[in-house]
Amino acid sequence: MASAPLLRADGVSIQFGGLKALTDFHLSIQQGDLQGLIGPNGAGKSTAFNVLTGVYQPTQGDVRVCDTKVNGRKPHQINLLGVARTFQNIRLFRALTALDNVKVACRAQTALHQFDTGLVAKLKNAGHNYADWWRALLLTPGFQREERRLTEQAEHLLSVMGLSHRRDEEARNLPYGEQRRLEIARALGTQPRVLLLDEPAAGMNTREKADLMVLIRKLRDDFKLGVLVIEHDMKLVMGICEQITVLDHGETIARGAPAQVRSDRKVIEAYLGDSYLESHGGAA
Amino acid sequence: MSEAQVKTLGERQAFAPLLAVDGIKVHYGAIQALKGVSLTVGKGEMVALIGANGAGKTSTLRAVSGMLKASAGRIQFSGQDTTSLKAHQLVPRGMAHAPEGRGIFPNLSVLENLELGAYLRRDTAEIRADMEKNFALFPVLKERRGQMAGTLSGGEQQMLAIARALLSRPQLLLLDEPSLGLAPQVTETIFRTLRDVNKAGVSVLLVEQNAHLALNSAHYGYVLETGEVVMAGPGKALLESAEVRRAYLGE
Amino acid sequence: MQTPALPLPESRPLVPPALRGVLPVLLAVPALLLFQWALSGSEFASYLLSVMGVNIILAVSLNIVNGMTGQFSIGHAGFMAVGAYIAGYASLQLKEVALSFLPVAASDQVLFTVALLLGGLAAAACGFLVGLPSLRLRGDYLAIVTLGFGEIIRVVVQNTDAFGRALGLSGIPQYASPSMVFFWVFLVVLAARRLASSSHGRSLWSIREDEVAAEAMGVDTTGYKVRAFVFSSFFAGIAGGLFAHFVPIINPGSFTFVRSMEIVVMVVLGGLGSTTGAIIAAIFLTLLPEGMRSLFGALGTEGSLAQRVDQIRMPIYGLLLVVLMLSRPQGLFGTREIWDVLPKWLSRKRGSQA
Amino acid sequence: MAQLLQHLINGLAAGTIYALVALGYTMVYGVLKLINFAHGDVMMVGVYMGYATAFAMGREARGSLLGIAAVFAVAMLGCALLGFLIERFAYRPLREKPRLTALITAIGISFALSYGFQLDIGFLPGASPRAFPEIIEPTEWLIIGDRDVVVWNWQVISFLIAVGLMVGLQYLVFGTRFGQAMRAVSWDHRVAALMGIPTDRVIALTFMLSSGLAAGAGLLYAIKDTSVSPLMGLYVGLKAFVAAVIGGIGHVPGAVIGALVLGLVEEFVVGYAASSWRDAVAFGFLILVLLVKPGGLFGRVAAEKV
Amino acid sequence: EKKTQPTPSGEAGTQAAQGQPAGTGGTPANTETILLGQVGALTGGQATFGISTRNGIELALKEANAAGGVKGKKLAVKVYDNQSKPEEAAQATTRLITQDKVVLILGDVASSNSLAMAEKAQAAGVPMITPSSTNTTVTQKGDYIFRVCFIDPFQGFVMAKFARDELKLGKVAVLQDNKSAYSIDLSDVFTRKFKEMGGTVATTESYSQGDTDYRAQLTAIKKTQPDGIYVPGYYSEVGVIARQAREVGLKVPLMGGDGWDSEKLFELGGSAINGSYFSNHYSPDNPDARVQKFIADYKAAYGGVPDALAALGYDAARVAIEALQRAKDLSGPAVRDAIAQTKDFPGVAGTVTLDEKRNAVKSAVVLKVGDGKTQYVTTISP
Ligand SMILES: Nc1ncnc2c1ncn2[C@@H]1O[C@H](COP(=O)(O)OP(=O)(O)OP(=O)(O)O)[C@@H](O)[C@H]1O
Ligand SMILES: Nc1ncnc2c1ncn2[C@@H]1O[C@H](COP(=O)(O)OP(=O)(O)OP(=O)(O)O)[C@@H](O)[C@H]1O
Ligand SMILES: [Mg+2]
Ligand SMILES: [Mg+2]
Repeated sequence: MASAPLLRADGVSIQFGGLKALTDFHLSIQQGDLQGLIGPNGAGKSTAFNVLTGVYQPTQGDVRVCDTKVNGRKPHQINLLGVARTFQNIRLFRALTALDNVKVACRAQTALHQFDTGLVAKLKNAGHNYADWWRALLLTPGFQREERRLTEQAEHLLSVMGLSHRRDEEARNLPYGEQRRLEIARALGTQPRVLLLDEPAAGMNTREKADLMVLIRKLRDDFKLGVLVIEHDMKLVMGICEQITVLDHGETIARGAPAQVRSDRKVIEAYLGDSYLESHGGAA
Repeated sequence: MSEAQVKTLGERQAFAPLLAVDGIKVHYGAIQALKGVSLTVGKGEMVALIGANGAGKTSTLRAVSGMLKASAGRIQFSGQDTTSLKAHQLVPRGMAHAPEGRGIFPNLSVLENLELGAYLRRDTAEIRADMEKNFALFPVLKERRGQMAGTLSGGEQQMLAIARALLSRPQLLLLDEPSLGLAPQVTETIFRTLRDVNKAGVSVLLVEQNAHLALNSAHYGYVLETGEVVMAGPGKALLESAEVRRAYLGE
Repeated sequence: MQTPALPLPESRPLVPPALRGVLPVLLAVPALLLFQWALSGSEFASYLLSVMGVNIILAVSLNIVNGMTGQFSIGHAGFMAVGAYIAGYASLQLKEVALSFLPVAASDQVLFTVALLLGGLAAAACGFLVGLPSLRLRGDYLAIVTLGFGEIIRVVVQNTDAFGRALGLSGIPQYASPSMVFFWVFLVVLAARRLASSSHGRSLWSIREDEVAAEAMGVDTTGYKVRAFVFSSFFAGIAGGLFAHFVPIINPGSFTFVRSMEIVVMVVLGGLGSTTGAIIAAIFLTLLPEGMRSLFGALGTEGSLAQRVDQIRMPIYGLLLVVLMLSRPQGLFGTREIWDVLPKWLSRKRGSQA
Repeated sequence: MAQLLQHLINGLAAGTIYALVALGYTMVYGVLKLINFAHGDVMMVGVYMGYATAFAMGREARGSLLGIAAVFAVAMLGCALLGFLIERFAYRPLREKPRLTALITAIGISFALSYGFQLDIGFLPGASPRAFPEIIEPTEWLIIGDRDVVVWNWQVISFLIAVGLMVGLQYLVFGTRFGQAMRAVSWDHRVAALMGIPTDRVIALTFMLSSGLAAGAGLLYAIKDTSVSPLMGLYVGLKAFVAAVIGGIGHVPGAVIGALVLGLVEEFVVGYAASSWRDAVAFGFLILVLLVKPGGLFGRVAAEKV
Repeated sequence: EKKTQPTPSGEAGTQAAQGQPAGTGGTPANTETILLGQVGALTGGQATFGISTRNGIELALKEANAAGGVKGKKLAVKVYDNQSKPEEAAQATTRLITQDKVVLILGDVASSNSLAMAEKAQAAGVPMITPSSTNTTVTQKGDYIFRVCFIDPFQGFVMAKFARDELKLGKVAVLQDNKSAYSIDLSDVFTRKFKEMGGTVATTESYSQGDTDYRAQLTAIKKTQPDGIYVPGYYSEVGVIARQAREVGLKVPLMGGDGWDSEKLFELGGSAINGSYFSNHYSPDNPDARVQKFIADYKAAYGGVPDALAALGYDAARVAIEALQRAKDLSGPAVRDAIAQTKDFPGVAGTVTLDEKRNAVKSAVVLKVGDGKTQYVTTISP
């Protein structure tokens, strides 16, 4: 099944003022991939995520989702094509319950997958959207069914992430680690084919990190995802990723299997530091 | 509500007292975050505070630095009762707090952020020297001097927050998860810096998820669980205790 | 800590799904007729109730934009004006028309409804226009645009001969009975509640909570914001139309920026996002000035202070707003609804009594 | 030509007053992100304070420098105190609460002041407008032709004061420690406190400054247009607020330039188009500016890093 | 059956409030006093007019009560504020009628508000007299609605005639208050009549009530070099307009209507207003003893010379009181009939005779402003 990759970046560059945050970035994610994106602080990892998800527009290069060019698309449109993400600084809907957080995301899938820019298509889409509100207001049986389905789906995701007991708790009242997991549950709600995780283990202690590693793998398998993880915890990255891309100052300085990357001189210099080699060099 | 039994391991190295927190309680509305936390930090001592998410580490720091009002208990800092003082009154007494979430001013430049760290100081020349020292510590910051702090990468922001706290020349530095989101190399740099700073006489109260790193560097450590101190002891001793290893190091 | 209620297994619903949509309306109509009958003969109560009803519609509809979507509109009186003038003008034009196949009263009500809907749609169209800038504008800047829009509407009306310029439109047939007003109150509340508990409502909430995250989760934030504006201004237009049909004369002075602020006050006082809160705040703030009138009425009519009591109402009203806000900064119910909050209050009360 | 010049001068004079009021809005918005709807009404109260002082002084107040100084001093200090009280009791308790709640108390204060001053009980002035005493004797500063173009002394004075204040404020905000503190507080007052900045004091001072400024602006306004009324704050306040937004709210020179632009736009609409559409054009212009520059002419929409 | 509320037709059935124990509601109208109602702008942009009117009414009632009241009962008035908004006016009127059970209502200055009140009063069959709403449509609302002042078209005509015939002006400019129906009406009629009489109107500019800067309009007017400027606004703005007119170098006379009449005009206008003319209901110069007594009493009670609105309030209240005295009982129809028969009533603001359209047929005076007072110039009759 050598079809087009789910998500692909082709020579993507972006600049902020004079600062080249990302230069000639290439990436390709297939179903079942579990890739890592690492690099020093400010290397452009989160920026890469933002370009891939449409938050920023690349100054050069293309982003494709299943061969559809998505440059110029809004984030929600790219999301509908199957790319979901979490944020480096948790961005939950803080006053909504855990369940509602996930339901918001589930909902998006029932909207029209319309991307034609033609006027007719736009009008049709708008018409559909307004009509959809009517269904909600009139509480049509179809709508009720759909809502029930959403609830079930969201509850299922909560239980997958081990959050069922927090169902009706407001997101802001969850402990940090659970907030991180809720964010992932929410991203899964959009039924993605690619999942981008921005430092999912930040702020977790060693034990929680270990649990998270297991979880990420399981998600990839159960939901048949391609996963891209940004993480500074080398144990996690090296432990689960099959391929790792290393960024420094916006440039890709290395790519390959963990063992390969770990021993790459440039990576050690720019990122890992010699002491890493000393303390972790031996341990696989 | 009875004070929890604190399990104490090992002997504490002797330091002159600097900060003494005695049975403080903190509430957020109906939620009680701290149920009577007591701890001390000596002059020149580095103390680590570890605990699971939501244990109340951040709340403890906030209460100490005057960001939050403790509903009960007493806090003493360099011999004075500071329980009811506000945050800005504690800074001139020598406390600096790099808060959780970094608390940088996103729309001020990096340099302006740093200058604010030295807000209460008048010794321009000294400030400049300290600034240079900081820049040597964190070269990125020098590069990005003019950039809006809000557009820095996460790690850069963390460095900025620490540098800024140092610029007030504190006696006691409160740090909330300084390694959060930092590249391994930078984390090491920061901890090295912290040890240097500490050697130079600044006391440090450190909150960390990375228990290994924290306890390794700290003279003494406390373990917090659901708003209560459950264990205390010298850093190395805690690191070796089975409970800590199981609960926080995942072994 | 409350143990979160587990979802009950889907037992056979009390009401078949097909009926759930319309059932409330079926129940409401006889209730309103009863209400109408009970009111007959008390002019003042009818008038006050109508004013109150209009305020409720305004507050509940504004709450959709300001409370649920987290945008900040302070030009609601502008939409109301559009509805009032368009509906009023339409009614004046249709005054002589009668639908021959209907009895006169019924024909009047049908034409009235047509006029109302015209007003509502015109306001909705304006809402669409005002909502569009939300594509680019955030927070306070969007607020200023809505304010500017409201003021522009006022100036347009003031310079249009067909709308009676400064004198206003009078002679609009007084079709809006309290029961009619409350029928619309009922509709807007039902709509707001159903919206809030639907996935669309959740999408609006998500925009209020975090726009970037909402967008990343596939919520078309611009589209939703525009739709919220359209929806909310439609009902503001309806409120205006109703207003025009029981107030003997409408003139531009009734739709100023101060009016818009009064509606914002109701929404914030009720608790941003809380429909029941908005309702209660609207009721309270409508009754407050009349209540003060009654209170001061006890002073009699003698003496110069008694003569001036009506002037003192407004400064007191202002101070009361301050006091209320200080004592309940989250608004009456925060973002919740009365049924979320009341049981807790009651149980706490009972607890403290015991 | 002469006409054009005269309109230009009128427009600038009107804009100058908007500018002074707008500066107050902008400062408070700058530190608290609060649209202080009571600002115009505080200005009105200041004008009445000046009015009362001028009356108490009788003839003394007219034209003499001492008199003018006394009127301004009383009004500005009085208003600073009023501003302090309002901040202390109506805004500070809500500092940690949602932003809109303070807006509501602002509206409440605005109602209380503007309606309160309409009462004719006790010392309160009553609803009808009063003539403001001519504490600055109006004299022609410049006359061109057969009075084709006239520039008055107070126009020049106000303009200079406005520009001076703008420069001063700009210096205050960007050149002083207090300004540094103000800016820090404006981004995050909790963290500002961690820098040792006494946030409550900074905010209170900002309020006092802004209210004192409002009183000064109001007096110039009253001198220019020779009347005082309880509702004057509502109209001027609204326009000044618009001006501040056009310039980019929170931005000091922006407020002044926005105000001058607004003054000119209004003047030219009335002078060359239809006077009855003035307000519509002013607001239309505002909307246009915002659509092109969403943060106003000089404001920046804060960048949010994701 | 009898209802406690007046029936909407107002024709039959409504016996007097007198003697009729009012339902269950516990009505404040006891048998000791006769309660009148007034609705006026006591706050908001037009407050100053509502308050003048209130003072005039209060004075009339005091006098009547001192003279023994009506039918052996004291008179009292309940005053409600309408915040210068019609919906508030309607609400207050309804309250007066149904809660306070007043026998008669005195209306507002602003015509929009009086119209709103008229609608309610007419429907309830409670007579209403508006002291000073000059818009023609007000009394067209029905047979319960009266007024004691002349109407806008007449006033516009008076000034046009005066400007043409007496001042011999050829070209004038108009500056109107766009927020006020009254001002627009006067401006329209003046423009029409002035043109009919052979003059030209160079330009019509407008402002909004509450403005204080009129230099732009005045500069635009100056360009047209008019012989005079018609400013049919309220004194609260006109005084300032006069000053600024002089400031921009316009020296021609200003003209206006009864909205000018207030002592405050002299204060607000200073010397700039001298030499201007306005049409009015009465002249304080009028040597008539009744007028002078009114002025003296008013000064004693409220300080200051009463303005036209106070005079009209006073007249309206006296017309009402006189009608109540004549009325066979206090029911709506009886009082209405009594008011309708008012003839040659000697008011301070001219003699009031109500025509079949329930308008007062009165002549207007033209006053000239000079040095802190007005001078009588001429009287113009319809
Ligand atoms: N909106 C923006 N405006 C200006 N500069 C930006 C913006 N967003 C990011 N940058 C800059 O781009 C660079 C890359 O930032 P990015 O957030 O991608 O780093 P990162 O690799 O995610 O780092 P970290 O691991 O610390 O999160 C940084 O130097 C940052 O300052
Ligand atoms: N602003 C707040 N409002 C309400 N509850 C809060 C607030 N801040 C913290 N809490 C609650 O107080 C408790 C202690 O929180 P705190 O932030 O001190 O924990 P922590 O140990 O720092 O955890 P973390 O590792 O996640 O930072 C938690 O249950 C948390 O949910
Ligand atoms: Mg990042
Ligand atoms: Mg914490």
